[in-house]
Amino acid sequence: MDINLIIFASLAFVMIVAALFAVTSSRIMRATTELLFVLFGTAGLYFMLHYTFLGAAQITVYAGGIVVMFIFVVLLIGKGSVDVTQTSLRRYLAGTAVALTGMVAAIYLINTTDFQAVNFTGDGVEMKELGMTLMGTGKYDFILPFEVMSVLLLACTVGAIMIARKK
Amino acid sequence: MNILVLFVIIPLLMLPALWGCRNINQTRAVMATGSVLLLALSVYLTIDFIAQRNAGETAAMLYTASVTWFAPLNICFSVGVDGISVAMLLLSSIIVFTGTFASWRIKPMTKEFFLWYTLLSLGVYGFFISTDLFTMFMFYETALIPMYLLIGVWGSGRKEYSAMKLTLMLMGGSAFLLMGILGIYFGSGATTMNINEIAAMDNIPANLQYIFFPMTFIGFGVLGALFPFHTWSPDGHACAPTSVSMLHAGVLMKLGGYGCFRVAIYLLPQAADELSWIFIILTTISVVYGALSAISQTDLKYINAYSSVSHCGLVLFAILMLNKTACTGAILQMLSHGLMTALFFALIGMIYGRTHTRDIRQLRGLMKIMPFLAVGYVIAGLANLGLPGFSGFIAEMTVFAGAFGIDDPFHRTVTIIACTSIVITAVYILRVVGRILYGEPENEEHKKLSDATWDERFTVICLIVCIAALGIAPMWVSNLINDGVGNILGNLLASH
Amino acid sequence: MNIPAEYLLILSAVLFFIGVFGFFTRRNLVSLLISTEMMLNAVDINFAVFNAYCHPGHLEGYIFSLFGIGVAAAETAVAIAIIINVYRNFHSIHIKRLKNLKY
Amino acid sequence: MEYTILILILPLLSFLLLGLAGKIMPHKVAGTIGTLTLVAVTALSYYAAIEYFAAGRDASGVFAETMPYNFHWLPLGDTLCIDMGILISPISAMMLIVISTVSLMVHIYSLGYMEGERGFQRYYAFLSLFTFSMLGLVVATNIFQMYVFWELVGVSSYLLIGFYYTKPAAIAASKKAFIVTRFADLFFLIGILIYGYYTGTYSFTPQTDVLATAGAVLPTALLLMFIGGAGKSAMFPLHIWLPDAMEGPTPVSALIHAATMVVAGVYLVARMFPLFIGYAPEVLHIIAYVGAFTALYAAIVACVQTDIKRVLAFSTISQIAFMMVALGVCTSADPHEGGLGYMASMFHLFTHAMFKGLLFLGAGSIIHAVHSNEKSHMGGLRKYMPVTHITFLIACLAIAGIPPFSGFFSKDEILVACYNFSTPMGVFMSIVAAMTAFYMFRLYYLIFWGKSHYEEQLALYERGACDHEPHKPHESPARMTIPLIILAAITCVAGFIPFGEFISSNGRAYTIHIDKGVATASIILAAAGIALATIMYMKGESRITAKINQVLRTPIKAAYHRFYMDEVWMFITKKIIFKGISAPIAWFDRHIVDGSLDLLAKTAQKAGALIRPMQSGNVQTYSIWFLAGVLLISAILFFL
Repeated sequence: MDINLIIFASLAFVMIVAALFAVTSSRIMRATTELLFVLFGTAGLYFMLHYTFLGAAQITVYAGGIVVMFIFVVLLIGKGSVDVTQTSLRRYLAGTAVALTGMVAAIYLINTTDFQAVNFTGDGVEMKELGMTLMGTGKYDFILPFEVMSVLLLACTVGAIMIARKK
Repeated sequence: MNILVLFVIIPLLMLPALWGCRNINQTRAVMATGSVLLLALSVYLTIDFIAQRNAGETAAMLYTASVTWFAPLNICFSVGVDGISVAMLLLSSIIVFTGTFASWRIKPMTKEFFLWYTLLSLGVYGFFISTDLFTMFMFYETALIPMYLLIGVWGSGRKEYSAMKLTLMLMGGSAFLLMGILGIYFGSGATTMNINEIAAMDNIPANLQYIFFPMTFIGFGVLGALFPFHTWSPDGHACAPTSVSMLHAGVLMKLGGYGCFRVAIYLLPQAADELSWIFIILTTISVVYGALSAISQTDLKYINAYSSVSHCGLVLFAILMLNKTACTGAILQMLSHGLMTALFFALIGMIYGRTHTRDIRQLRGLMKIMPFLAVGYVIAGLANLGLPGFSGFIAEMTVFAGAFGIDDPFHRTVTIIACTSIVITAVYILRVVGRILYGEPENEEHKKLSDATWDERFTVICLIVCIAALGIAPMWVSNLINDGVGNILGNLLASH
Repeated sequence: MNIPAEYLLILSAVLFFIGVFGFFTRRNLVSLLISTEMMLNAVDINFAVFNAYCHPGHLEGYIFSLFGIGVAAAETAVAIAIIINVYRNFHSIHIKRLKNLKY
Repeated sequence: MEYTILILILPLLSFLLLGLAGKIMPHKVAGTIGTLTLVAVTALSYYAAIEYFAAGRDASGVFAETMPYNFHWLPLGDTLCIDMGILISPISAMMLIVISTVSLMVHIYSLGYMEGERGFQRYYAFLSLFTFSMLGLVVATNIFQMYVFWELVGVSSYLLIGFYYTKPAAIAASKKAFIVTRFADLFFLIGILIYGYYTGTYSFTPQTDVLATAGAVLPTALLLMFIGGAGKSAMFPLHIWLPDAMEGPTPVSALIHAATMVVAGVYLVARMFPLFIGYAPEVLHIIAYVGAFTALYAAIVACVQTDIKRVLAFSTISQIAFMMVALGVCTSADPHEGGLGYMASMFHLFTHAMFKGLLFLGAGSIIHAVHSNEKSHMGGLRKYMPVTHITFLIACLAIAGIPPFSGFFSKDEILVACYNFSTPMGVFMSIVAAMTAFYMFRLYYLIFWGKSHYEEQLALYERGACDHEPHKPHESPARMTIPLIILAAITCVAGFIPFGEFISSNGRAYTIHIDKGVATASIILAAAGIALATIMYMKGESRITAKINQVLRTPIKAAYHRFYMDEVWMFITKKIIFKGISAPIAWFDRHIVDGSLDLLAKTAQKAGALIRPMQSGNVQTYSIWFLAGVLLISAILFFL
């Protein structure tokens, strides 16, 4: 048995279990923590794909930034108000049914579709190549989306401050 | 510059002027100036038109002009008038003019009231001068929308309900109308929206005509109070403020008849000829049914609204006879009904303004309390029941004589049935006159009321003079109309 | 590494639909946001997997994942700002309280 | 004869002046304006008539019709046109004289009768309007002009009947008069439309070649026109409005409802006489039978009425029916061979206008004196009102048909025409004539003879049984008695006018000769009627009268209620038309037609309410539906 498969299986197991807890846990703090496991698992997957920078970004931005924000807001709002009551049974069943059906359909499609995948080479992405692509102006280069991203982030920062600011 | 465009430009200029008014006197000044200008303009137009005709001008439409507006759909702003439109323009400006004075003291929000009022009149004028299907439709809609606000805001009684009902029913009619217009446009090969050009091509296939004639006719017919689409009329009129009732019954309902004639009959002659019998039956019902309903009403405005149903039914009835005399009569009836019903609504509004009731069971002996208004009411009533010397008589006689000119049992029968309405009309008019004007005043409160003020007298006298002028010297207006009617029916008669 | 691409894709699909399920059933704004993040994350995995397995020479999927992470951060920032604001106005972040948009 | 236009214009101007400026005018001025206008109109009418007849006959031996004016008023299609103009023919000249004379008398009389009444100016304005329209009617050049003025006459009658507009009875009567005549006019109008369509003209004399083809429908058209005429002339069963119309001021009754307007129907038939006789003789016979029945019916009812104006009203109906019968019994256009009735009818129209006008004015004078219409308030008035008494007696003798008063001559001609037609008709009409004599003298005795109501009341007052002194009857002022005297004078001499010289059915001169047999019989019958009335009523209501009343209680009661004709009409209008048709239609409109539209609106609203919860604003719900929809569409795409 391939070591990679074992790693993958354990990662997948952890992620799915953590995800399930994240969406069913009645305590918001726990749910946030479970989310953190999912995000770490994802970072692990990126590392397995040799996308080390992506994995690092995942850990710093997601696990480090976003989850902290979650915890921050949960703590800010207070435990009493963060009361995770479950929804009505009807909606619960409807949601489960639709989500399950969707999942089954998606898995079925994934299994029956030929992705024409080439063999996985395991070549990572060199940082230099990544930097050139992000900043390059040629074909298949991403300077414009990159700049747009930066503007978006700026706008979000300003917007978030505006919204959250006390009147 | 084309003189007809002024009919749209003057109201358009009045709108910002009204907007800028700071007090009621400025508003009144703007309205008075504008409506006098329009009246003068239409009088000038009438005289000039007759002069041109006498000088031997034989083109179907005079003062024609056209500006392309949206080329891909061949939409143009094209104007032009024939005798019928000239007569209708004259009618509209008289009603707008007198309506202004009838609502001289309207409250609250005088400025806003007159803004919508002017917009409404803009639509009406635009409709009558247009010769392009699309612009015509656009102006038609422009005239309908202000109605909702005018009734809903300044009305009385169940005004929201009535305004909503009126608007929805007329909009429903417009939906049919739009389909009809598009059908005509594409049926004729989609090369032009100009009515005269479509008529000249005369190439709409018969099967399309059969589909689109009923749509167009019902679309306009709803506004012309065609049975069974007339029920907006009693409620709408009852709740509308005086001058809106006047303008609505006096002019707006005429848009229906005019449109039926100018669009449905003119452009779809073959279907008109084949299918007219269905609508003749409906209009005959309108005529008799409206009059009979009026007998049982107790609200003055309802009586008059049902009377309008009856009289407007006669307009459509005459149009459907598809014969020159009857159609001339139809246009005369439009003029006559417009003036008479405006007078009626003006008087009812004035009486209501004083007594605060329109219930004929509560009014009595008004002749002693407000002699001027009462005499005006009697004159309006006599005109309405077709007394010679007033416009109603010439219109009805022309219609009946024309309708009788068709020699087959069906047309004969419906004509005779329609004729009976003149007796029924007499019944409900005299019933009201006898009940509310004559006798001794019973209500102590009413005895203190005053007679008409100067602006009210002015309104009433203007309308009475117009009605009498039309009734005593009908020749010129009859000739004026005849000229346009001949042209429109030309298509139809040629196909026989 | 010899894990078939389908395994990864199925994992991401499962994560995605768990997120969907959470989105349907949770009644709390923060929980909803958590579910949303989960879905976004699943999508990012897909981008990376397709890039790695189908177009190894290119970087589109990679960069999209990167951008996805950035967008998620921005979105979360705004969402949390809104949540705080809502809390301030309604003293609750329970969605049943937020009825002003209803009808 | 261009000046004839003034005959129409002057009263119209007077109407406009009095109508518009009447309010600011003193009574005297208004009365003077109205009366002076009428003096001018009368002078012009006489002048026109004299000039017309003096011009003599043309080559074919008839008085040529002249048309000083005729212009197009309203075109009805390419060939038809309503013309307005003035047509002078023998009968219209005669009518001009009748109308202007009676109208002038009424104008003068009203100066006294209406003195001090509220709305005096309005009264004169309406009188002028009526005079204008009636004159316009008789000089009409075509049937449509006649219809136009016919309607105007109707409306002026409406306005005058309802003159006392605060009196409920007057309001009801005016409404009734207008609506009943309007109903009849509907048939008139349809008749005109048929006539116009088939003959291609509205003139009285269509082209002969057109008539050859149109002849088949002419009887229908003429019958319908006659129904119109029957409405105005109060023929059974359209007579119901006339008795009620007596609610108007009495001079108005004299002018409109006795002398002029009510004979418009007769005039109409006379106008169309050449067509009647040529193309629809059977319609003429229908007219005769309707007329004969009406004459009898009205005479019976007149015998038992207690209101003196009602008696006169029914007597008018009966007399007009005589004229109709006279026209109806014509069988040829030649007065020597069955066309006599035409001349007789016109003659009777002429004389009747004078003596019936006189009777009404006399009645007005009496009412003016005793302030009541009821016979019980009269009696023994002859010594208080000598002038009224004598003139009234003259009129009674005239209407009863006693020579040498005018009624004798005209009625005699009618009876001769009836005997020429058929003996039963002659006998029937003779009996009606005898009844005329009876009821008129019954009326005469009840008013002027018998116990005086005033004296009885005075006696009561002197004994203290009555707390206010009764009003002493007095003779009317000269403004009222002078017209009486003038009309009485005309009544005395009018019979000797050689009427046939001017008017006859074919236009040629015809010399009236009294048929001795018929004349004797009718005088005897009239004398018998008078004698019966004398026995029964001369000394108040004698024992014989009481006995007769006792025996004939039921028929008298029925006759008093006019054989319940009004109730029948009331049933038709109130119960059937108003309650049975109009009210259900109004209900139907509100609840079914409008209700179905409201239902449509309600359905739309309900449907909206039904699907509104789906737009809950809840993103979770939306997303469930969204995903479910995506899955569904995918499934559809996949499985198809």
